Amino acid sequence: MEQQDITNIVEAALFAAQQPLTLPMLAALFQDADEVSHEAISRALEGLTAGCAGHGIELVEVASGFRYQVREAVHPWVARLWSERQTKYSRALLETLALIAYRQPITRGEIEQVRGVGVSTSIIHTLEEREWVRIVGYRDVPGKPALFGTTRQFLDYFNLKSLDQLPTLAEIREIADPQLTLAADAAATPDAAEPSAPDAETTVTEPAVATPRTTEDPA
Amino acid sequence: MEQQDITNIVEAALFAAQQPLTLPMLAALFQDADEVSHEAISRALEGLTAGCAGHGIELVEVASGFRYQVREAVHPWVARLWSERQTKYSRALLETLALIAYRQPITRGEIEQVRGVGVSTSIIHTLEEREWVRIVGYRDVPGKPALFGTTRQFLDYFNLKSLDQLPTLAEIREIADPQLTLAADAAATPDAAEPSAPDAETTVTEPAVATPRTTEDPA
Amino acid sequence: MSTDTQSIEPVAPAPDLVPGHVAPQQAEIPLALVRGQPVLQIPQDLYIPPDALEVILEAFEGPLDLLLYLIRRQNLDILDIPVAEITRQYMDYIGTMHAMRLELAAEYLVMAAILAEIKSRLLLPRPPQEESIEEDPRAELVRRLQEYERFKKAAEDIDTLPRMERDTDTAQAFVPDRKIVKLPPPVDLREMLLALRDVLQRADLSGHHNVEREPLSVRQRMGEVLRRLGDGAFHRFESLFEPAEGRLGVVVTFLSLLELAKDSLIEIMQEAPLAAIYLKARATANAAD
Repeated sequence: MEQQDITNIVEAALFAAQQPLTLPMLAALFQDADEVSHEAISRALEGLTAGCAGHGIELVEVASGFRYQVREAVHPWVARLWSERQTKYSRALLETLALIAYRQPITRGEIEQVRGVGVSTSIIHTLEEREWVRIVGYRDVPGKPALFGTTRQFLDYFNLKSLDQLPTLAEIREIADPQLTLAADAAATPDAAEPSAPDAETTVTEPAVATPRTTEDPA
Repeated sequence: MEQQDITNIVEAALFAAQQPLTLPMLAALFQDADEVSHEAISRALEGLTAGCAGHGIELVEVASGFRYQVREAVHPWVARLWSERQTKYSRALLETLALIAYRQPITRGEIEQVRGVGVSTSIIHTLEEREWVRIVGYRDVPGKPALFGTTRQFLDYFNLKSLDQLPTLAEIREIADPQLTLAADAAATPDAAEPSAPDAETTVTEPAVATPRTTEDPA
Repeated sequence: MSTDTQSIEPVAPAPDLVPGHVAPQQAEIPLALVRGQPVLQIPQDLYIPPDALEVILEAFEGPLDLLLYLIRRQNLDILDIPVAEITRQYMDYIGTMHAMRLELAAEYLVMAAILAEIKSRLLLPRPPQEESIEEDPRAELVRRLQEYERFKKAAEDIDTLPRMERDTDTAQAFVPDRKIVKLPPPVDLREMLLALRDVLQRADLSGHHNVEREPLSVRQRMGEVLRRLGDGAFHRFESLFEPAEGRLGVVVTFLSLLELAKDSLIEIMQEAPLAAIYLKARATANAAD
């Protein structure tokens, strides 16, 4: 049998097997008539290992044999195949986020003062982990509390060019639940302003913008 | 993001996934900040497809998306990884499957009508267990019999992108002229056959079609 | 090819079907697998165990399949079946099955009745005036045979499609870390604003927080400036401005500096009139530790 054929069979077997394959296991795929030596299989493995250079996968030898595996470098993207969504954020978190956006730079104590209740550390952690808020400085008072502000990622997520595109506090106070008017919003999301819906300029069309990559969960 | 990185991520994801991946699923692996267009992913798929030339595996598109699979040419060797595996299906099962595929939605009674024999419950069970067919509705006649249709898994299993890719059905020929054919039937008398002979010559093409394929064990 | 003369010649006569003779077989196809061995032909002079014959019977998918076999074996045109002859062969087969005391599916007997009926109608003299109207008595059977045959063929075609497990398998690579990534939930801006409105209403009720109208870009810039001053060092006033932002950007930065000073978050220093102005955060991370 030609070396190229041996290499292709070894390659396909390694990809098809559910576990790592040892040299004897690979040799067992061939019959006497194929006249395949262990050296030829070793050569195949060497060739395949080299062939992975510059690819998203690699051929490695582990304790129980050879296997193809996903390279570490691309793992963060591949891992999204098994991602799952967490449950919705609490009202407390949304209030905290909104206050940071509108009153930044603001300390946790100041947020608590407006909300009238404490802000749990986990809420701040979640917002920091999501990279929507960060510490921008410290207030020069006893305890030197951290001052929080919003980030560029926060603006990007809500498709805003700047915070000015958020409605003013005065406007927010007047909004009624069903029809939240948001003049600046239309400017922020030109795509959302469908020609068929002229009132899109004045109504919130955010959901379509804010959740684009949440709709296709590969898991 | 560089095209090479995109290609490597797509490659690794296709190898890591348990089922075929669609273009939107692949696009969902990337974040906005990666700035990856659908075109870039398509280019990655094209590049990967071309890259399989001369290898033991290939990148194919089936109904549920793209997947890497073992090339037919090397599969006989690879199949030795699994000593006992059911890969043959009875004629009864295949005929039932064919009727569901070509005539869906179809009831069990309608299948039996065409086949001229009963369809055993175990065949329907096997087809449902393999997730090749499923109940798609019920016919509004006494007894409300279930209507069966094929699934995406059926197409995936048989390497098809859509039902259009199924082999075309043979045509039904009509008995042209009752008198001529009746005369031919009375074939006990050779004279009577004369007028119909040319007709028969041109239409008898069936045996050539019906026999050569049946090389496999019908059981 | 098939001609009528062939069809009446006893090329495949009934003795075929008598036990001890050659049993029905589909061209060169093995009739069945008995203990893994293909059965191509039944030994003529040997006793056939009943279960072997049963296997042969099972090689047919019902009466339509058996009829097709009888027709094809003699290269007959399906549109032109010699009903009398085919019926005789079919009956012989059924008879053999009976003789073997094998359980025969009811469908086979129904077909026998249909064949007998067609045969009798063909034998009846037809009134001349009705000749053109009356349908060929075989038409319905021929249609069913063709319909069955096309799906028999379709099943064979499907069987030849390259399929998983038999002809190919999916190619997969190991993923070292397969733990599930938790994606944060999506947030709707409107929801966040409604939350803020509620907070404001609560704050208004408690009465000690008055929220004025102000450009939010200034608030945003305040954070940005604070971060730049986060090292605790003095920064030149001019270095905080980005000329590329234009006049509006300069104004926003200036207003943010005033706000920061008013809020005692920064110190502004000038050693002498017209000298360089320096700014410094009043508190930094290091100082906080």
